[in-house]
Amino acid sequence: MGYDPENPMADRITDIGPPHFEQMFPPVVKANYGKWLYHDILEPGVLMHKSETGDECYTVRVAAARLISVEHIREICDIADAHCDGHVRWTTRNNVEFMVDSKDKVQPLMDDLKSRGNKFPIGGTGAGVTNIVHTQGWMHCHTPATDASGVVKAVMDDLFDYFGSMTLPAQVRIALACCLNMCGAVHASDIAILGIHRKPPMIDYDAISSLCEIPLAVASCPLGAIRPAKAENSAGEEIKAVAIKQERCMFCGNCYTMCPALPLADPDGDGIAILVGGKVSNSKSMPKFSKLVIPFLPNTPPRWPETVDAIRNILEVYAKDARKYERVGEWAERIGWESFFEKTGIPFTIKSIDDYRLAYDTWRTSTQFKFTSHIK
Amino acid sequence: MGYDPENPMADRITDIGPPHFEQMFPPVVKANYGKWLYHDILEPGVLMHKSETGDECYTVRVAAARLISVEHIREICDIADAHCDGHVRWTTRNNVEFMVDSKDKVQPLMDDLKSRGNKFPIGGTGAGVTNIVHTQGWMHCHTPATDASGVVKAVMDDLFDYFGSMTLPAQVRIALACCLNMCGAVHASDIAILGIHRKPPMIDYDAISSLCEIPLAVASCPLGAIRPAKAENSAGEEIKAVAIKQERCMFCGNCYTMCPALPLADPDGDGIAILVGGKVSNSKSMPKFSKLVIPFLPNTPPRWPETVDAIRNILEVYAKDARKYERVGEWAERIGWESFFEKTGIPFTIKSIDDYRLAYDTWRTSTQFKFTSHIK
Amino acid sequence: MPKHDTPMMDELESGPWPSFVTDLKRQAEKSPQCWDILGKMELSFKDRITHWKHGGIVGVFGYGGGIVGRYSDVPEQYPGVAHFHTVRLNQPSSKFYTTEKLRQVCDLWEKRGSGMTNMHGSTGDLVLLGTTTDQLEPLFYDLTHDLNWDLGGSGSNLRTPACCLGKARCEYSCIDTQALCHHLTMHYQDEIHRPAFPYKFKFKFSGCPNDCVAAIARSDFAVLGTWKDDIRIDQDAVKGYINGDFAPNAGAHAGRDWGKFDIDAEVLALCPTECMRMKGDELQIDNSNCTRCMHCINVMPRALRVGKEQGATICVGAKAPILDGAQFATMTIPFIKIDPENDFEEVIDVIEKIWDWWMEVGKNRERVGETIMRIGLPTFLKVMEVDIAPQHVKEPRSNPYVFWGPDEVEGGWDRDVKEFRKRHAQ
Amino acid sequence: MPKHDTPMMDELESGPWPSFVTDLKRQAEKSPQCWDILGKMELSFKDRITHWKHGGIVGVFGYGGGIVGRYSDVPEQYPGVAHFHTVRLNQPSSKFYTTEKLRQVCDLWEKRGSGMTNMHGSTGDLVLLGTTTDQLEPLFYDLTHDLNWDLGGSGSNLRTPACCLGKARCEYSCIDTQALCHHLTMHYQDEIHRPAFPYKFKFKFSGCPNDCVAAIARSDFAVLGTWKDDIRIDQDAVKGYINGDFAPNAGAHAGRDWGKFDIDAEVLALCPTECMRMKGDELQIDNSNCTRCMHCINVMPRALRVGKEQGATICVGAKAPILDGAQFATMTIPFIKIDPENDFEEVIDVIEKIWDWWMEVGKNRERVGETIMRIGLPTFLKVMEVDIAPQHVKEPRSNPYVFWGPDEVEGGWDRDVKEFRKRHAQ
Ligand code: SRM
Ligand code: SRM
Ligand code: SRM
Ligand code: SRM
Ligand code: SF4
Ligand code: SF4
Ligand code: SF4
Ligand code: SF4
Ligand code: SF4
Ligand code: SF4
Ligand code: SF4
Ligand code: SF4
Repeated sequence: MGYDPENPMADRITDIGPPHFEQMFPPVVKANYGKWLYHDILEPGVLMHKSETGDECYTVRVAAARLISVEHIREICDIADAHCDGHVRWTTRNNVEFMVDSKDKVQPLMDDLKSRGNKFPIGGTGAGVTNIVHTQGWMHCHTPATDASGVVKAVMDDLFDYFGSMTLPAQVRIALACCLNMCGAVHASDIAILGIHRKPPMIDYDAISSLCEIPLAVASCPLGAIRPAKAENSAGEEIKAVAIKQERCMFCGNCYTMCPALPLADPDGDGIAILVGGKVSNSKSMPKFSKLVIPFLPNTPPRWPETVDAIRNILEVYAKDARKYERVGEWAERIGWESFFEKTGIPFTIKSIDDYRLAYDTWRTSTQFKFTSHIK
Repeated sequence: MGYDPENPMADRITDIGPPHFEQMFPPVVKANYGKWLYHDILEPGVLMHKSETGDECYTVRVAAARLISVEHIREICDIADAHCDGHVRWTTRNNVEFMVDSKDKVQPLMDDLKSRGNKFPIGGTGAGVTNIVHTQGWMHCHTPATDASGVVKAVMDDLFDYFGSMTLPAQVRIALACCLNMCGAVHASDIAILGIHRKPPMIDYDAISSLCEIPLAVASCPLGAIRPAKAENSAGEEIKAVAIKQERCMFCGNCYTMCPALPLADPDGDGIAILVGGKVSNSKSMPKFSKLVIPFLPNTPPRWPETVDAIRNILEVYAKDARKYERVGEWAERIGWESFFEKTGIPFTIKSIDDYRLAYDTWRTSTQFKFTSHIK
Repeated sequence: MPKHDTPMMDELESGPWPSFVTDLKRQAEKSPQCWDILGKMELSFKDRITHWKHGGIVGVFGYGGGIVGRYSDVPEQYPGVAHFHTVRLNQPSSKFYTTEKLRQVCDLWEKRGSGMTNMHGSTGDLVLLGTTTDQLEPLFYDLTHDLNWDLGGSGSNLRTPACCLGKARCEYSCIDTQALCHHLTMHYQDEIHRPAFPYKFKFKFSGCPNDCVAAIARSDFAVLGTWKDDIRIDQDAVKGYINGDFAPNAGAHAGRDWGKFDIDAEVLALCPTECMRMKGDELQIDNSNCTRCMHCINVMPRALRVGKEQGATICVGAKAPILDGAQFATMTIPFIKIDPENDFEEVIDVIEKIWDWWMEVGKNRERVGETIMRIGLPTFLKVMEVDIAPQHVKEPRSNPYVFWGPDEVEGGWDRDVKEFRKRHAQ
Repeated sequence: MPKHDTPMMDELESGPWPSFVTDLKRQAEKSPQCWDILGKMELSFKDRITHWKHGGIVGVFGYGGGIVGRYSDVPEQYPGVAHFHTVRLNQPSSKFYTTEKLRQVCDLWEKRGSGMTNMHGSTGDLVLLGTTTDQLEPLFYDLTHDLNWDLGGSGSNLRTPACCLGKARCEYSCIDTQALCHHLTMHYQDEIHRPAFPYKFKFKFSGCPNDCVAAIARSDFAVLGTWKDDIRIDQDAVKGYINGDFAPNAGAHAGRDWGKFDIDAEVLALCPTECMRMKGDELQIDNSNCTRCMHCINVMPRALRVGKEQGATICVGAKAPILDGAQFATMTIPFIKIDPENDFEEVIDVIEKIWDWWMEVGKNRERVGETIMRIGLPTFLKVMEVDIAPQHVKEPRSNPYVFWGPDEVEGGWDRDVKEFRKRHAQ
């Protein structure tokens, strides 16, 4: 009978949580849960996990746009039904994994996937570039300084060969966040694409009284750039509003999050910053934050060529210069950041010098540095 | 004629600065200024510098208490006159250097020095413990939390063998500062002895009005523990004074520096903290700050046994465990601070966890750590 | 709804990477509002700016989260997406699916929404992208009744927990990531659905220090599997790697000729603690100095295995930079047993200690990591009742500004300044 | 003045280290107030507390520094030290002395003060320890007239500059430390003697990155010698070290058997930039990657010499922890020629840029390092008019909070919200 608007509380069900994961496991996974011994990457995108029972689980990993239709999901289901007796999974980076329990099932599965045009490129394993963790951008969010899906498509079209191969010194994890909220958690990525604003918020006097609590708006600014102030709306009425010390603003957007009457977004003001050298894993070195190396690139839809080129350049210099197993950040620290800028040819700007909290720790308090071309 | 109180401005001379350094140079130094090729440490305390002219300068370095009498200086002059044609120097760490221009003059000089009891111990070079940089303590300062000369004498009596030998993995620089002002600049020493207070300031209501500017006293507190407050003095008069939130105080003493009516010093409250692992030179690793490893040791004149033992213990564990050329801080970082505490047996206390500014950078944001006995 | 002229969108159909545009067009055949999605995206590409209004509080009755409201600022031009709310379905732990369940979701979403999804959101939810307010209650009804599936979190509450695939398909996993993740998700349904916190709070669970779900970077409460005893060594397999029988790092570097495997350069020299050595052709590990960084195991999975005495390290307080700068989670519990038998009691105990404190002292919109920054790690560790250890810090403090209590100091703090002056003339 | 009973002081006469107590007793024969010094020290040892009053503003006419006032809080008990002011004599650069000069100082101080000194104070002065107010002017007269010697600094002024011995007796020195130190001391007599700064300001000069005068840790303005070209290598001497003809590190480790010298382990492996290698028995250095840390030169002084193109790196803002925590000096000028010929013009230019800015924006009792912390390194570097380089930081910022000016952004900052709303309905 379904939902009855007349009587919305009728046999309402709540707090039942997600379906139990075990129902979702393929048989080979259920049977060998916790028994895995080792794995091999047979070729890019193809993993074999060996169990102490002797069983083997073959995984074929394929790329997916994170923004996908139910039609596309149905096609994935068709493939899973045909080859993986009805099981499939998504990775923590938005790739899709098809698993089969014997080697001879791998080729047919791959042939099927390849037969479907560019929908299911195989790869994303090992020392390559896997899928980009990203966010909403113009597709769904209200605070973005750039788009997400479009930029990701442009970048991955360009880096496509690195997705299907394992030729880099180590895995390179790229992430995109469309504003400083960093839903993509780009603060710890080998290469991070970050949407940034560069114009202070406008004040919409006609909306502020109805939409914002002035004290919250004032408190929202980490730099105290916002203070309560009287103003006049279009109707000529004096209203309680705010005033903004523009030169104090660093465009974090937190005020807009708290108060819709303070929009910052702007076609020319907004764009992309590139950060590099972050990592999450505890392997070898401890986790590292990404560091800002390119303060601004313009928003140039549909293909953001400046951003695409900047990333390829960093990736290629890294690929040439870094040692086996060396993550981008480990490489930059070994050669020294001055050499990073030298080798990549990225101009070093004052914007890369920290002047926020904890800034002192990034200053160079030593005579140890290299005489790169930066020093005339 | 000299100074005439009747007429103080008579032929007054000012701003003539110090004597010119060149008048002070021994001939061999003047002749070979800027021409030195290399040096050798012939034995502890004895340096030979070779010049491209072929000249050699032999230096015999001897310890001195930094607090010395003019009688003692005269004796040094006698020695310098007898052996070094009237030249001598002090090092940046309060040792005295006698220089001669030929090898055969070295032995007579050393014999002379040795003939004068314990006044002129030879050493302080290379991979040993040299003189302690220190400050005034109870001998002359108004803010000390411990003494200087007495503690230094006690510690160096105990470490004496390390002054006259070169058996350590690297040079070990010990410094003492009698309060948090750190005139001894102990913030970058292999082993630092620091006088600390542990009782919040008292408020002398009878003195505060005459001695202090309340706003300066209030502003002096980095933790905002001091606020203006009315109070009553012994005479029963209401006066402008301050109130102190004692639990906010971390005993830096800055308020006392600014306002004499706020004394902190106390026989039981005051004592010594030990910091380790700092370095100044840019050799190998960049300069490092000393780290607080023992938060408190009592003031126990005349010989401060707890402090003496603590330092010897650290030094001996370091001597056994560190690699050649490894400074104390480089050693601790290589083995990990948890291992430093394990090996030295120094109990790790919550006091060593930073909760001041920039504290976050010292927290461990990784799963990388060793299972020492600290973890039950 | 009509098609719109979308040259820039169309451009994104070219290229080898799967195209969301092509996919949108495909879905549009069944869900015409997708034409408006495309049209409106084209407008944003043209204007280089978002065309969504700020916020929009919508939801289903009795829940404070799980749905993010969205309204278009050009509703007339693209009526199909005038309302475009997202629905966050709490994904099954580690994102395995049966096609049966997935198809149910597809049918439901084609009926009740735009037919577009995010597989998955950054927090881990299965995100249904775009529907209208009137569809929310019916959708929730069908979801709970027909799919018996529930919403995830949004707002100032516990966010949808997530985990790596762990023991399901990884030999490195030291904990039952899914079991832990699912159990806590069920245990805290109320906290997920009804905001009662100062700000959002996130759980993430990784089976080992490789941290494949980025817990230490992206969760307020990060549980990472680890072990306490020795790395298990199969010396024959070590020889196998040396002889080139097995590809190092499981073949992760096979795409390039890095030369013959060199165990000294590739393993021993890269061990951050230098705690490995070769005695002849036998590999020796000084486990007491190992920090379980995983590198050697990653490079030689056939030869090295994580230890047998398994458990987890708990780190607290990761977050994105707004507002004090990004934080990684800080190591708080060095080692804890993760025990499904007793319903993960120990873990729950830790969580509630954190929440009790944070809910009491945390300011509005202050993540727990920021609260710890503001109030201090020492205080937080005391609240957590953990044994203070050097492991909690990278290094001891370098400033001398230590707090002491009157009880810690002989004679306490009460002093009589007049007495003092008798001995010390002013 | 009578002797006092000083059991604890007496205890400090034992032991192998030179005893300041024995020395005090010796001086007491000529300067009886030394008995009171001993007596009063004994009292402090007994009471475990200082017996000096706070502060005391004394000085010589026309000078705002050079003398630190001290008064006893037990004047009756120890009248000899009721007043006990210190006089800071500006030491000759790098502390070489002729016995003639020293004897003059001795005579002067025996006449005008306690006969006790500090050789030297932490800043570098020759400190005369303890005299009475009435002696100050006569002492100053004799000092300037008979010794033609002047006072050093104290208070909120330029403190007495100090330097390492540099080229006088060290093969590593890349600059004329004494000449620079002396010249600036003379050039800035007024700044040394008459406080006009927000707070104290210190100069220190080291001839090379070994920094034997601790400039980078202890001075607001630290000049450290360095070079720009290549390390000079004497390959025969390299072989000499390898063959054991020369002791590594000039014999600094001779006291212990560290085994045969191993150039790989002791030099190459410890090079922080890994920029050295042996080609056969020839040592090669990739100087472009060298950071001039000095290690290899320190270990093999006969084989390696600093480069020929010499100059200095200037670092700014070191200080002790009061109040924001200790700071090392921050690298500001990567390379600057140090040229006695033109009276060090370039250096003076740098100093005055710093002072002009600091005196304008610095708060009362704010060291320049704290001012830079408060206002930001980028602003400071702009003020210094240096080319911004990655060398200024250890690493780029990790937070995204970048300032932009209206001039840097297309269209500037002036926008009309009403226009905006036309395109974006609220
Ligand atoms: C499937 C997935 C977990 C999941 O639950 O979905 C996964 C699976 C594996 N990871 Fe991972 N990792 C996955 C995300 C991650 C992440 C998270 C992220 O990138 O956002 C990380 C942290 C990244 C970082 O450090 O910034 C991650 C850091 C690692 C590492 C450490 C690499 C390093 O050197 O730092 C290893 C070890 C290795 O690669 O040898 C690893 C190893 C593995 C192994 C080999 C584990 C195993 O034995 O099966 C798995 C296959 C590796 C491969 O793909 O080549 N996995 N792995 C995730 C696949 C994402 C994708 O589609 O590409
Ligand atoms: C005489 C003096 C300079 C002066 O103008 O007075 C001096 C003289 C020399 N120093 Fe120094 N240093 C002197 C204080 C310092 C200081 C400052 C301090 O300790 O407060 C430092 C920085 C300490 C630190 O890093 O914390 C210092 C760090 C060095 C280093 C770096 C050592 C390291 O590995 O970090 C070297 C290189 C070496 O020792 O091979 C060095 C090397 C030298 C050489 C070998 C230079 C040379 O070729 O002559 C000189 C003899 C070394 C020796 O004594 O073994 N000197 N040296 C100072 C003697 C102090 C004393 O009486 O003990
Ligand atoms: C949908 C999602 C991005 C995506 O496309 O995947 C998302 C979308 C939004 N995030 Fe987020 N966040 C999402 C994962 C994250 C993550 C990543 C994670 O959870 O691992 C982070 C960084 C980690 C963290 O929590 O710090 C993240 C950090 C933020 C922040 C900054 C919070 C902070 O303390 O720094 C905000 C700002 C806020 O809360 O007001 C925010 C706010 C928002 C809002 C609600 C916008 C706002 O200003 O209120 C976005 C709604 C967009 C929309 O219209 O749908 N989002 N957000 C992710 C949730 C999907 C899911 O449930 O699976
Ligand atoms: C005499 C001397 C200690 C010694 O025994 O050698 C000294 C003694 C005092 N210092 Fe100092 N400082 C002395 C070198 C230092 C140094 C070391 C250096 O200059 O290399 C430092 C650390 C480096 C620095 O400047 O940061 C130092 C950092 C301080 C501070 C903290 C300043 C800061 O910004 O952190 C104070 C507190 C203040 O200025 O009020 C201070 C204050 C003082 C006062 C004036 C006490 C006070 O509260 O006003 C002391 C007077 C003691 C007395 O009665 O004689 N003294 N002071 C040193 C000067 C002798 C000389 O001229 O050669
Ligand atoms: S990163 Fe910013 S713009 Fe992008 S989804 Fe998150 S909150 Fe929205
Ligand atoms: S954008 Fe950020 S910095 Fe600028 S006013 Fe708003 S809150 Fe303040
Ligand atoms: S460290 Fe403190 S007590 Fe010691 S001399 Fe300096 S200011 Fe005085
Ligand atoms: S000692 Fe320091 S912290 Fe305590 S009240 Fe005085 S200024 Fe404040
Ligand atoms: S985190 Fe560890 S256990 Fe989990 S998938 Fe990654 S490697 Fe395997
Ligand atoms: S896990 Fe890491 S630390 Fe431990 S032995 Fe292996 S490489 Fe070394
Ligand atoms: S700093 Fe350099 S030049 Fe000066 S004495 Fe030390 S080693 Fe020699
Ligand atoms: S000076 Fe330092 S960095 Fe340069 S080559 Fe020598 S050891 Fe390496």
